Amino acid sequence: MTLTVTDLTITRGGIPVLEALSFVLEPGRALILRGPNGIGKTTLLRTLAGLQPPLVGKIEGAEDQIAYASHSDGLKPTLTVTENLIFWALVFGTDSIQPAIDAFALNELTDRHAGNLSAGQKRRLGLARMLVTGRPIWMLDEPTVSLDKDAVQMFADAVRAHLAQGGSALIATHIDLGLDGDILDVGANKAKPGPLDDFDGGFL
Amino acid sequence: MIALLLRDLKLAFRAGGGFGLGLAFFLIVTVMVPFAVGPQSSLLATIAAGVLWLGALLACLLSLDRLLALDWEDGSLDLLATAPLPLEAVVTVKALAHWLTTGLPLVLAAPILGVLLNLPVPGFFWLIVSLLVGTPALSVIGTFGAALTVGLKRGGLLLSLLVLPLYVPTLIFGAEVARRGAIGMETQTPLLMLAGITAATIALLPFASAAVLRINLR
Amino acid sequence: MSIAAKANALWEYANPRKFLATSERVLPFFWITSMVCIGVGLVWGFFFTPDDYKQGSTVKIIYLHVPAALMAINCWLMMLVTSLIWLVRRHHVSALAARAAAPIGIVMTLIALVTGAIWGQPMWGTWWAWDPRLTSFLILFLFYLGYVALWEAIEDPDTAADLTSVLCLVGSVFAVLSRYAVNFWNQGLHQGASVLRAGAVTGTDTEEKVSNIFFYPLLVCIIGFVLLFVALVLYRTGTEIRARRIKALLARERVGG
Amino acid sequence: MIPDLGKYTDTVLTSYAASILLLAALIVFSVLRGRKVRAEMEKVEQRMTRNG
Repeated sequence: MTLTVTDLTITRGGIPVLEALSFVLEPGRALILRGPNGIGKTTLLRTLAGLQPPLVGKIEGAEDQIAYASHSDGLKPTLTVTENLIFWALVFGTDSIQPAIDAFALNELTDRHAGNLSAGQKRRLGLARMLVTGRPIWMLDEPTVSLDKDAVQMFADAVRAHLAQGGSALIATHIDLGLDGDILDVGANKAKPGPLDDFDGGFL
Repeated sequence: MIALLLRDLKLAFRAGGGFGLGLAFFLIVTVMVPFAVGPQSSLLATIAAGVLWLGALLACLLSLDRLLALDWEDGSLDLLATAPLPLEAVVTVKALAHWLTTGLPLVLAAPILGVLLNLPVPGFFWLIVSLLVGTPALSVIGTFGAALTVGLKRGGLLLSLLVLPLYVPTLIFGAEVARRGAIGMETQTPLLMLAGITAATIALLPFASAAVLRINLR
Repeated sequence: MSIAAKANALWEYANPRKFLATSERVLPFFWITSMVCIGVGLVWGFFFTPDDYKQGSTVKIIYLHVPAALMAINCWLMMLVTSLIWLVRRHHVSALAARAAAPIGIVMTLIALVTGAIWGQPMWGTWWAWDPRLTSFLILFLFYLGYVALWEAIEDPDTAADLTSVLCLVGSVFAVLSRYAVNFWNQGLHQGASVLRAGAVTGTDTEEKVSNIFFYPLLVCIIGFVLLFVALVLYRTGTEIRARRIKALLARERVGG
Repeated sequence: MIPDLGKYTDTVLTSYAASILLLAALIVFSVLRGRKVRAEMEKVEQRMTRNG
């Protein structure tokens, strides 16, 4: 599935943050999202994931293709690692969780309650969820937060395997994952404010 | 959908899930009533049906703010919204889970508490019937309220303020069935109205809840 | 001008700047005429109408009670319409008008309830009876409170507009349901006690029975209340628009525009 | 000046007083808030046009 974004303007709290954003994400490719804090990377990912509508522009090829991982992992502390993964597998209609457990070295932890995991382990579980969804386009928002060096390597390998299978990934991150992906710096797309006395529906 | 239902039930029964809190609240409220109005059995018999309905309603209300807030806080709602499941189904399942863990136990406990309040014998049957028919509406309406206030920090109190007026018709007809049943009057009309309200809310309100939830997730 | 063009011209007022300019121009007219109408109606009713043969001088309360009650309901209807316009056409002014109207509705409901209670005291021997009409107004009052509270609670203005609009729609359905439920409920409580029904004392029954002596000043008062409502809504919507602009400007300042 | 209201004088006068008071309060509060918001908007607008 190719994700095509044309002339996108996105808003946060009703105010445009990024504008005139266009890019294409083809199968097998990774796109690394760069830009200073607060520029709107999270907003962009949420818009692409369909959680909020764009102000202007078109997003094609995203419908029901995206696995989205936000800052929070959506884990239930009173469920075990396996139960958490099985739940998301059932919701997304896939059957096997074993590859995900293997990829993120969760074998030792399967019967632990998610509430008893360390921050890094939780994050690994949250990322393992991406594999379970079976969706081709991964969208990850700062996926390496609280991961140690080995875990980052694990994650990079998982992404590489996903790309090799014809998937694609859009990753907002500041560290170098060693992926041969294109880099998209959204700093240049910062929305320019309109004139102050143009007092219209946006109240600006 | 079944996976979500099972997960919610499992979460409710696990430690810290809050199952039984509503039931305990129902018990406490009912026990407090005679202290407030006096122990005369004739008076208690008159108000028993209404008190039990009100107690069930408040117990339902109590557990509403956890209904979606927990999934909101840990990000599950974001993920569910991007899942293949339509949000309408998600909120319906959430309401169903709420009813199974809160409404149904209340229905089963109500007759026992009816004894404490000296509910007349013919009233027991009608109390159970009215609660059985009425409490699903309470859960569905409550889900709408929970969806409205899900992102708010002080959502709990606001939730009550928003939901209680919406509960008025259900409370009126539900308590009316139980009260009429207790004194041996015909109950068909209010029961039909109650069933109508429940059916209509179950059919229509999930769309409003899902719409509201989508807005809150933006 | 064709109808379609006219409709388009109407939507132009959805532009905040245009709305502000126009409302500023017409507001003095509404303020003055509403004051004149209410003044004339109340003076006419208070000084120049006879007492009712049954209720004595308390009938004079009708000149406040009925217009307030009418506006309490019409205000909610207006909010329903503007909420729908916001949801369908996304005109911000429409959503803000609904927000501006809600407190007016609260005050109107409060006036209807207070005058009703004060009136009820000598007529029914009690301040408050759980009469269907009074109860419905009490429920309406609660709906208004919830609506305003939701507006106040939500930070993001567009989200607040969306959520309150949906609440207004759902609330309207439940308000109507409550009205029927309450009617049913009170009959169930005390059968045949309909002497106490407010309709027998106020409302349409009186107007038909008790001739035009009371009706014309009442009509003037109603017109006055409608004009006052329009004036208040226009004025308060202007305030909401400016408050919204302040918010947008400050947000932009934070982003560093 | 005030017409003879009979035994209901208090009732009628309280209703009128309460209603007019409520209406007046609504109008006064609306106007006060309106003025405040208008002044604040002008202040913010001026500050922002000065700063760019």
